[in-house]
Amino acid sequence: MAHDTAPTANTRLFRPGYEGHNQISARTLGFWLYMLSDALLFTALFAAYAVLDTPMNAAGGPIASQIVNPVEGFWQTIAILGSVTSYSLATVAMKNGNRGGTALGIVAAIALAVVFLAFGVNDLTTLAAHGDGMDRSGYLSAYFVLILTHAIHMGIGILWMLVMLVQIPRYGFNEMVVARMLNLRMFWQFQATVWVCVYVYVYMIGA
Amino acid sequence: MAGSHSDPLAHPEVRQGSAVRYIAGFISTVVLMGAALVVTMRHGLDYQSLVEVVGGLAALALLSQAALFYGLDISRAQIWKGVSLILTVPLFIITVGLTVWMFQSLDQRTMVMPASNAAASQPTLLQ
Amino acid sequence: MRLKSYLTLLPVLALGACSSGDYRLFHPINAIATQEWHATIVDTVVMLLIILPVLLAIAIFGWRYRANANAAYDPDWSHNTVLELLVWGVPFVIVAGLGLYSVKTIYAIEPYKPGLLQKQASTDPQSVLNVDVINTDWQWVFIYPDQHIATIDELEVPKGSIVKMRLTSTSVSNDIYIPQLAPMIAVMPGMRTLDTFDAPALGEYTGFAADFSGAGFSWMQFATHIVSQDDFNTWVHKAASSPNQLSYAAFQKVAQPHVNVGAKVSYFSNPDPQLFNKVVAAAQAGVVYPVSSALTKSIGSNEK
Amino acid sequence: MQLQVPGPWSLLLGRLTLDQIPYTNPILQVTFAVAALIGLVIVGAVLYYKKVGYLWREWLTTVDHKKIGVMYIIVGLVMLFRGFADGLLIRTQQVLANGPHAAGYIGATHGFLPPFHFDQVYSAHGTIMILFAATPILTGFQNIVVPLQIGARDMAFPYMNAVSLWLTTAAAVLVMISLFVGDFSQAGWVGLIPLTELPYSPGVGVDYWMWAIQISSVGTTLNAINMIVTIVDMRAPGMTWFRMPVFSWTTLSTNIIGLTAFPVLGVALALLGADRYLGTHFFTAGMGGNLMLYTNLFWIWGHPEVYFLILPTFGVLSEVIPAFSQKPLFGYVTMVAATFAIAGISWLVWLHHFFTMGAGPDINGFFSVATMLVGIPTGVKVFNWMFTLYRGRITYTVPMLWAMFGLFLLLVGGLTGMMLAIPAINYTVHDSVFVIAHFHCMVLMVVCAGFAGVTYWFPKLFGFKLNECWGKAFFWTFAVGTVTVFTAMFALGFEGETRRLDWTFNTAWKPMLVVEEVGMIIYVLSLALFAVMLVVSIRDRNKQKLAADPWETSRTLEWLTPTPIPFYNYAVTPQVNTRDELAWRRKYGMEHTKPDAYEDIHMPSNSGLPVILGALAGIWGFAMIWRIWWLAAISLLGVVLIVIIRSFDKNAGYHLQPAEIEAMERDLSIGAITAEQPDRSHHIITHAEAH
Repeated sequence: MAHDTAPTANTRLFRPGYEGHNQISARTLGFWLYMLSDALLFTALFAAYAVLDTPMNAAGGPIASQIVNPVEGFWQTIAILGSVTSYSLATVAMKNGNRGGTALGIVAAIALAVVFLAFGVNDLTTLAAHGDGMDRSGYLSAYFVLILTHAIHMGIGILWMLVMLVQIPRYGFNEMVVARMLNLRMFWQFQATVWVCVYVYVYMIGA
Repeated sequence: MAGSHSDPLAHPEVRQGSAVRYIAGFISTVVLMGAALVVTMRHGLDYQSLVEVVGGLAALALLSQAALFYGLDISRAQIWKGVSLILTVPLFIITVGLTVWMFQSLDQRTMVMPASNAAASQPTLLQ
Repeated sequence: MRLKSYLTLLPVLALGACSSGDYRLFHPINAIATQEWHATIVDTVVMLLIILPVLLAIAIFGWRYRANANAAYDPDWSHNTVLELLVWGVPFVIVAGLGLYSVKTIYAIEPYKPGLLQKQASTDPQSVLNVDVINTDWQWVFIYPDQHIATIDELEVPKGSIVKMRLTSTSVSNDIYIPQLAPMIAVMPGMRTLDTFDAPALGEYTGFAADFSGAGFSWMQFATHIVSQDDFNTWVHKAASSPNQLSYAAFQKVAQPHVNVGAKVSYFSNPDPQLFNKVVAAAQAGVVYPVSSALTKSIGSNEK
Repeated sequence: MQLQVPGPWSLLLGRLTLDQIPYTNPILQVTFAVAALIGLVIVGAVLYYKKVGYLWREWLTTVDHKKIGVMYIIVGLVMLFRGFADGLLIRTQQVLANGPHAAGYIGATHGFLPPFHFDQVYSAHGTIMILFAATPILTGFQNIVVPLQIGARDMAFPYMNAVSLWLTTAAAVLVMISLFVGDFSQAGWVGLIPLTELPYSPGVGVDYWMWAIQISSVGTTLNAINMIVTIVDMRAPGMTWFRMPVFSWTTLSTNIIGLTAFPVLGVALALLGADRYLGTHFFTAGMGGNLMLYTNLFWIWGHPEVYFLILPTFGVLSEVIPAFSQKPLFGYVTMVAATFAIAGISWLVWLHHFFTMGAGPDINGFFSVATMLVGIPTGVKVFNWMFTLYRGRITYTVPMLWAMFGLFLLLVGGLTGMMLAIPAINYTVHDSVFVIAHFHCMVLMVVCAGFAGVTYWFPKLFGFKLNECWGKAFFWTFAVGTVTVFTAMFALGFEGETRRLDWTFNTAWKPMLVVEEVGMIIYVLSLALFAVMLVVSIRDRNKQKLAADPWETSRTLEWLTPTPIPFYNYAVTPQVNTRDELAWRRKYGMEHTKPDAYEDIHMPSNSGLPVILGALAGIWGFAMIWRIWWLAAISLLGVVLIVIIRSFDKNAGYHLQPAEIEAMERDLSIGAITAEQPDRSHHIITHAEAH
């Protein structure tokens, strides 16, 4: 025992009334860790995309520069960042205990997210309609799955927001609702972070 | 285990939310991405420089999000998020970096075929 | 305890000694395999320099300080800066040494361009024998592009040559391996790998598939003969007179999933000179050789 | 976009037809009969003793980390037994099917297993042992020990802990179902690509393998989050980072690996799934796929996974060796540093699993040296354990014997691992049984540390020790079996035998194959002794009255709780004053000091939702495997609904009153409560819920 010291009169063996950890902090830390895990998931997808983004892996099908449109991607960037900012502002309203403002921010976030998804879905269906679906080549497989994985995350976020729109009027800002609002804020901001990586790596460097 | 019975809205992570910061996060990311878009659409750079410039702008955008959106700092409420992020970032780099390095070499050695240079396609020992 | 473990080892070791000739890795034939075997010895000896004293110390401490031995007891001793630096330092030195050695040997035996064989290859380029190897489900097809012959499950090379194999597969991945001669290397569809070895001594060696590839995997052996140049010429002549010719169409029949029970050898004359490249290109274009459902059934056996 | 799969498909049952049930296979008939018999006995016993309610209330719906841990270990032991049976089949097939003229039995041309059946057996063996035996057992230990060791009442997220358990269990059940409905993967536990693609594995075997791993890895990821938050957030007052026991440190590092590595496995398998279900071309040889990409992604997870298994067992050794040497662990700080060094380096070495891919000497050189670096911190650990023995007072209890043998296996595994790290040697033994022998030394080191942990912590949980005499008999037969099998296997590696052979063509291998088989028979004997040990120990359970610290030499906080541990762990949260807190309290005669007064404790309520969630995940997996789309849709919807329903659940647990705690502590101290009478604690719960 490197730090062995004899007990004194002041040595305590028990700590009655110890509050332990804070629920909200534990939940946000746990959710943050989940997001790091999710980030590794996207890392693996990016690694796969990097390997499959060669003319050879296009197998005669289109390559990145033929299918991506950085300008359209910029509108998507504005939409998703707008959505993230609206949601974040909703949590500022929550800080002030303003239920109506919170709900308004969430609704705006959902609307902008739908705009973002509409662009993406339109892109993918157009490609598929031209016979360049995800089963066309290794490159297109990587492209579709990367975009779709992000879109599925967005869909889950929208579902989560709808649940919050029910829970806020029902329970008010209790501990659980606040913890969920904070976690959703991280989740939603994370989608913008991933999108920045997708936009730069797929839409710009690929262009 | 009793947990905090205090007002959940008093939690530091609720308090740290700030409209100014979020709007600044929005503007900074849009401006940086806009700059990257302009660089890309001008097509004035070779591939290597494009990767460097656009990648640099993206790194700035990610940093601004870390500070302005996630509000990461070294306060007690945020310290473990920051620590875990710093521990994880090398894994992103290792995973993508080593994979790309490995497959560049592998493609050269196994995929790039001498098929195009006709029948005399036997590799020489000193190739 | 450790003593008892070793006692149980004795019969095993005795058994091993009886049949030591079967320890193929202990009897390398050519320069490549010898280098690999030397690396094994060097690594083992260096590692034992540290592992044996540790084992011994554990045994001594374990015996000396057993509870009822009344040996010195130091209930608080748990830290010693010098020792702790040493326990990092000693493994570091060993790893550094072995790491350097490892990198050096990689270049010596690198299957694409072994440093050990570069001298012979540049002074005597005539001694290089090219062989294209195609792995099918579940046979090995060897094409001798310069001799215009092909074989199934038999690799024959003249003594003194350097054998340069190009490898690919029609269907799934595999590894090729000739224990005393050629290092393992992956064989992959749509890709081309290389494996190089020298053939300094006459003899017959077994080569086989090393990575699982489906129901017929256990039957994927091929005989490897190192013969004199005269015998090799005779053998080439024999194969060249085979009535079977290996066009791409004929090859597609050969490549159908088939368990070659007993590794029966076949010869072909006039293989398509572009056969290897055509196989790679076909795999890249998505050609597959699906396995019949009869070969993926648990019930009953079907390989005969 | 659904891909055409061979064979019939119907809207109602997907690919499932009566032919898919291998009822004509005699081996499976026997297996099914035995499994059905065991199942009937268990169900019958539960019904006969009217334990259905007890089972549901006390176990299936529990959120108590100790019970969850015990259930993890039970799942792991059941799967360990199944995996061992597979291992026995593999060895027996190889010894019977040796040489060109080896006879065939039960319809096989050689040995007694037709190739496709053998291929499933070895694939199942690997998958089960690594993901469904070793992982749950170690997760179980972490669940039981870590909250106790850091002085917490439970995990940070008790409900999510139960979800993790039931997801893992659902996945294990899927693997077991594959025995009797359809077949399992033939393509190895690593999923050899492109063998796992539809043209070469048209059946449902790969799908079973893939979905089972996916579901269990979600459970593992959730558990990793839970563990990390528990350790970061819930340490008792005074437990600074450098007072934390080494097992908790290794749990932290191993779960950091779990958290970050498993998503990569998830992606590898999901992309394979996209190939098989949606017709993409990620890993196909043609159409622009890259099959080595799968191998790459798989091993990015696969190598950290090795340390995910090994690190917690290093933690067990670091608890057991000091406890039975009656000394603190030598070099605590360097031990922690070495743990994190191993975890960090584990991300840099994955290519050594495919040195023979042909990636080039520079890349092979980088990964070779990186792999060797792992040897440095591992060496440090061995030295530290060695110096812990020095000037100790060593008692050779059963846990100590297991720990010492584990140390021996670690040294053998380290020696051979260093060989495999050198490509020049790797080229000769890669994919040979030498590799198998090497990683079995490592995995058996995990198993030995596992048995050390079981015997060490068993009395803490259940209030009685496992029988020492039978425990030693079990240990010695197991150790002798291990040495016999794997010495012979190393020898076979040098003879050039490659792995996964259903027909061992070289007659020269016969002597060693026979030695291996003898070793397997010794293993069977050791398992029988294990069963005897359990039966005898349970029979004699009331003969001993155990104090809080039954070994009397343990050093860490978990031994401060009464034996058996009450469901609330600590009546009053302890204050930690030093590293090895219990040893310190013992030294100054304070280990029996009780708190002056009790106060109410907030406890989470049990919930039936996790087990339903697990069942739905299992059904979803089954539906996806058989392509029963309607069932998959319904069960997925069910999972989403349960998550949402749970978020509306306002049940915030209940409070235990000081008087009840005092009564319970008193009963525990006089031995009135034993592990088999948890009904009393349940009585207190229901009583308390009225408040």
